[in-house]
Amino acid sequence: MSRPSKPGDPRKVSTELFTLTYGALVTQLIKDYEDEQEVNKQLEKMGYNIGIRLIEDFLARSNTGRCNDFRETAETIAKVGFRMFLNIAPVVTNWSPSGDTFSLLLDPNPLTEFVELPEDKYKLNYSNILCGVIRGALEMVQLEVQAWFVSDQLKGDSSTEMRVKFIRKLEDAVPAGED
Amino acid sequence: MIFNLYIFDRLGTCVLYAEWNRKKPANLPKDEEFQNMYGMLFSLRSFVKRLSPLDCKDGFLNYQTSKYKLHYYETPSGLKLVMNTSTDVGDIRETLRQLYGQIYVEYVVKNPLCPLDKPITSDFFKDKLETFIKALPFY
Amino acid sequence: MAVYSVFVVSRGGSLIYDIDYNVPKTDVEKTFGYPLDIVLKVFDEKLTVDFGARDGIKIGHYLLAVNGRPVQGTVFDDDRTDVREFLGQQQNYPISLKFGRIKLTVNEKIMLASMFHSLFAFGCQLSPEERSSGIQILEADTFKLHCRQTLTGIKFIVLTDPRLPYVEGLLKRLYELYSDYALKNPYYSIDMPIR
Amino acid sequence: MNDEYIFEYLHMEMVDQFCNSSDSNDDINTAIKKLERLGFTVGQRYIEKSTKDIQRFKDELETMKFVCKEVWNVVYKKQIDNLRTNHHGVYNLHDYKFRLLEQMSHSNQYKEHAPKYLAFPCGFLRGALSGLGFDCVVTAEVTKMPACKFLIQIHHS
Repeated sequence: MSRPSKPGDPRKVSTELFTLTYGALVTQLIKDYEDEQEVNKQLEKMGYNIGIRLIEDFLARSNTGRCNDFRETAETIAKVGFRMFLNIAPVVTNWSPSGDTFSLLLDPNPLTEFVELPEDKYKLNYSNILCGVIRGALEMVQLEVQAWFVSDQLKGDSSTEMRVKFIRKLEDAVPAGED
Repeated sequence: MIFNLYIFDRLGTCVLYAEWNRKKPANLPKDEEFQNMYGMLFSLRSFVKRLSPLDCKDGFLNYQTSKYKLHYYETPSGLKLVMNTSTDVGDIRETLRQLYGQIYVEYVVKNPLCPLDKPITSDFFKDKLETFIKALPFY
Repeated sequence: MAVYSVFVVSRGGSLIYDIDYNVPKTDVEKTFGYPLDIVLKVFDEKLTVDFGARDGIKIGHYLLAVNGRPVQGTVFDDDRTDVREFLGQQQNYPISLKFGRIKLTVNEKIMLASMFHSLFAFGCQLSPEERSSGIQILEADTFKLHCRQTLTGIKFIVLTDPRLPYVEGLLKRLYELYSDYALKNPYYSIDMPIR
Repeated sequence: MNDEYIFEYLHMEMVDQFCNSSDSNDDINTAIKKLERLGFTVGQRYIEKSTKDIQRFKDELETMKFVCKEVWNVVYKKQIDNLRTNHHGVYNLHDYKFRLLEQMSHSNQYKEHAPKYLAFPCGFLRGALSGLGFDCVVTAEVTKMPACKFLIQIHHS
């Protein structure tokens, strides 16, 4: 689905800058923490912090109201959110029968455009920051979710698939002294 | 005429308070006033939701007394903007939305030195807010 | 341009009179397969939609009926058996569920009246201007509330379509009616429900 | 959707990760060095990708102009406002409204935080120039936010 772009396309170049920076960051974290699980955790945490800001930007720019249901949420993330910030529109698929879990197929995945994963790094979820972004962003719209990668083309899988599972709806804080 | 503005985050912290033509001095310490205001908003929303004969989308919008009008706008992320004006001011939800998009998002969300869950300390934000408010036709 | 309801609240915040007029319908009925992709939770001792909103069924809607059998709280109205248990069994599917908002019960109205009574006071207390009244008009996207408090502290509240302007005339007329019928009635004692 | 901000969000979080992360024992100077090195790597790679169609620059000054216009424009969505040189390998790039500081302050508030947000850009600039064949040292100075001066000293061998 990647759109052909001329070499000077500012959007494309700007995504490239993001991709390169992200790559350098992952490399640095691997150096710092030496443990891939820990790197995954750090990336997720960083993504969460980005997500809670990104969502405000998204809401202000897209002028969307609250989603009516989880399916609409999924479509909005894929078609509007990813498009706005990464210029891709992942496919929403693999809904669980109870409708509380779905998958996003990231093809192409702009984060991994120039990346080859070393063979000894099979535990690393290279794009894990995206899981954190989704969790942080949805938490701000009162949806607690879990997000994780189930497959990754970097590891030789045929697709890069993120699962997103609804956990619960969060309520506004009750004022002090009331119940 | 605009009297004052409160912004609450979704955890009920008053991250911003500003006033312009408020004549009545606060009879309570500020933090107590914020707490009361948040408490009232919470009850108002719950009141409206229960009383509404149809499903609400935005729910509570504003109320008016003999002396002022309280306007309310809540983003899907739970940020709550409350502006008190004189009673002759009409529907200003679009203005509050702009305040959110053009001032809060630009100068708080995009400023890494502004934590989202603490009172806003950025002078730059406050300057921008002041300019925005004073340029409003009903200021 | 409809009037939905009228309430009269006493000085102490208790509901002394109420009547409903044109309350709009919100019911939605839909057939579901197993497993049910709508999550219900108990709220106010009733089953409400917590997750899985779609096709007009919204979060917060109450489960009103299952296969046409009315639901009362968390049990069936006819034989008082548990609704959740019924929904958990695969052999009962496909199943037809009716959701919607429910009319306020008397207890809920009493509670809301006392809630408004305190909101009214807050509106006065949190005023940025001196000598403010309490809430006179409250607008939501689905309705408008008009309130007039008499000098003696009784509140007349009218709920209308949101497009209606302030119904000052109606509020005034209500007060007149109240003075005429209730206060001139020697058997009526102030602050007690009006029959 | 004209003004996408994704790189900026990543950058602010990177600064936070290295400078404020409680589970990292780095002091602030180590963190700044780390960000600078990260910027260097990115700058080097970035310039390699973006100049593959360009022949050669005539001289040092022309290279510098390319950086001030083209590179700055892609990374920071604007050009350098003022370029000065002593013609002996010292360049002063003045950005009156540096994008990574622009939303923070237009006074001296938060000025003490500026170095954290300038480390990556300094490294990036050094990396880009190194990719173009110039070995140099880059430092940054803030007089009043959000204006910022990047000082480049090229080592001529």
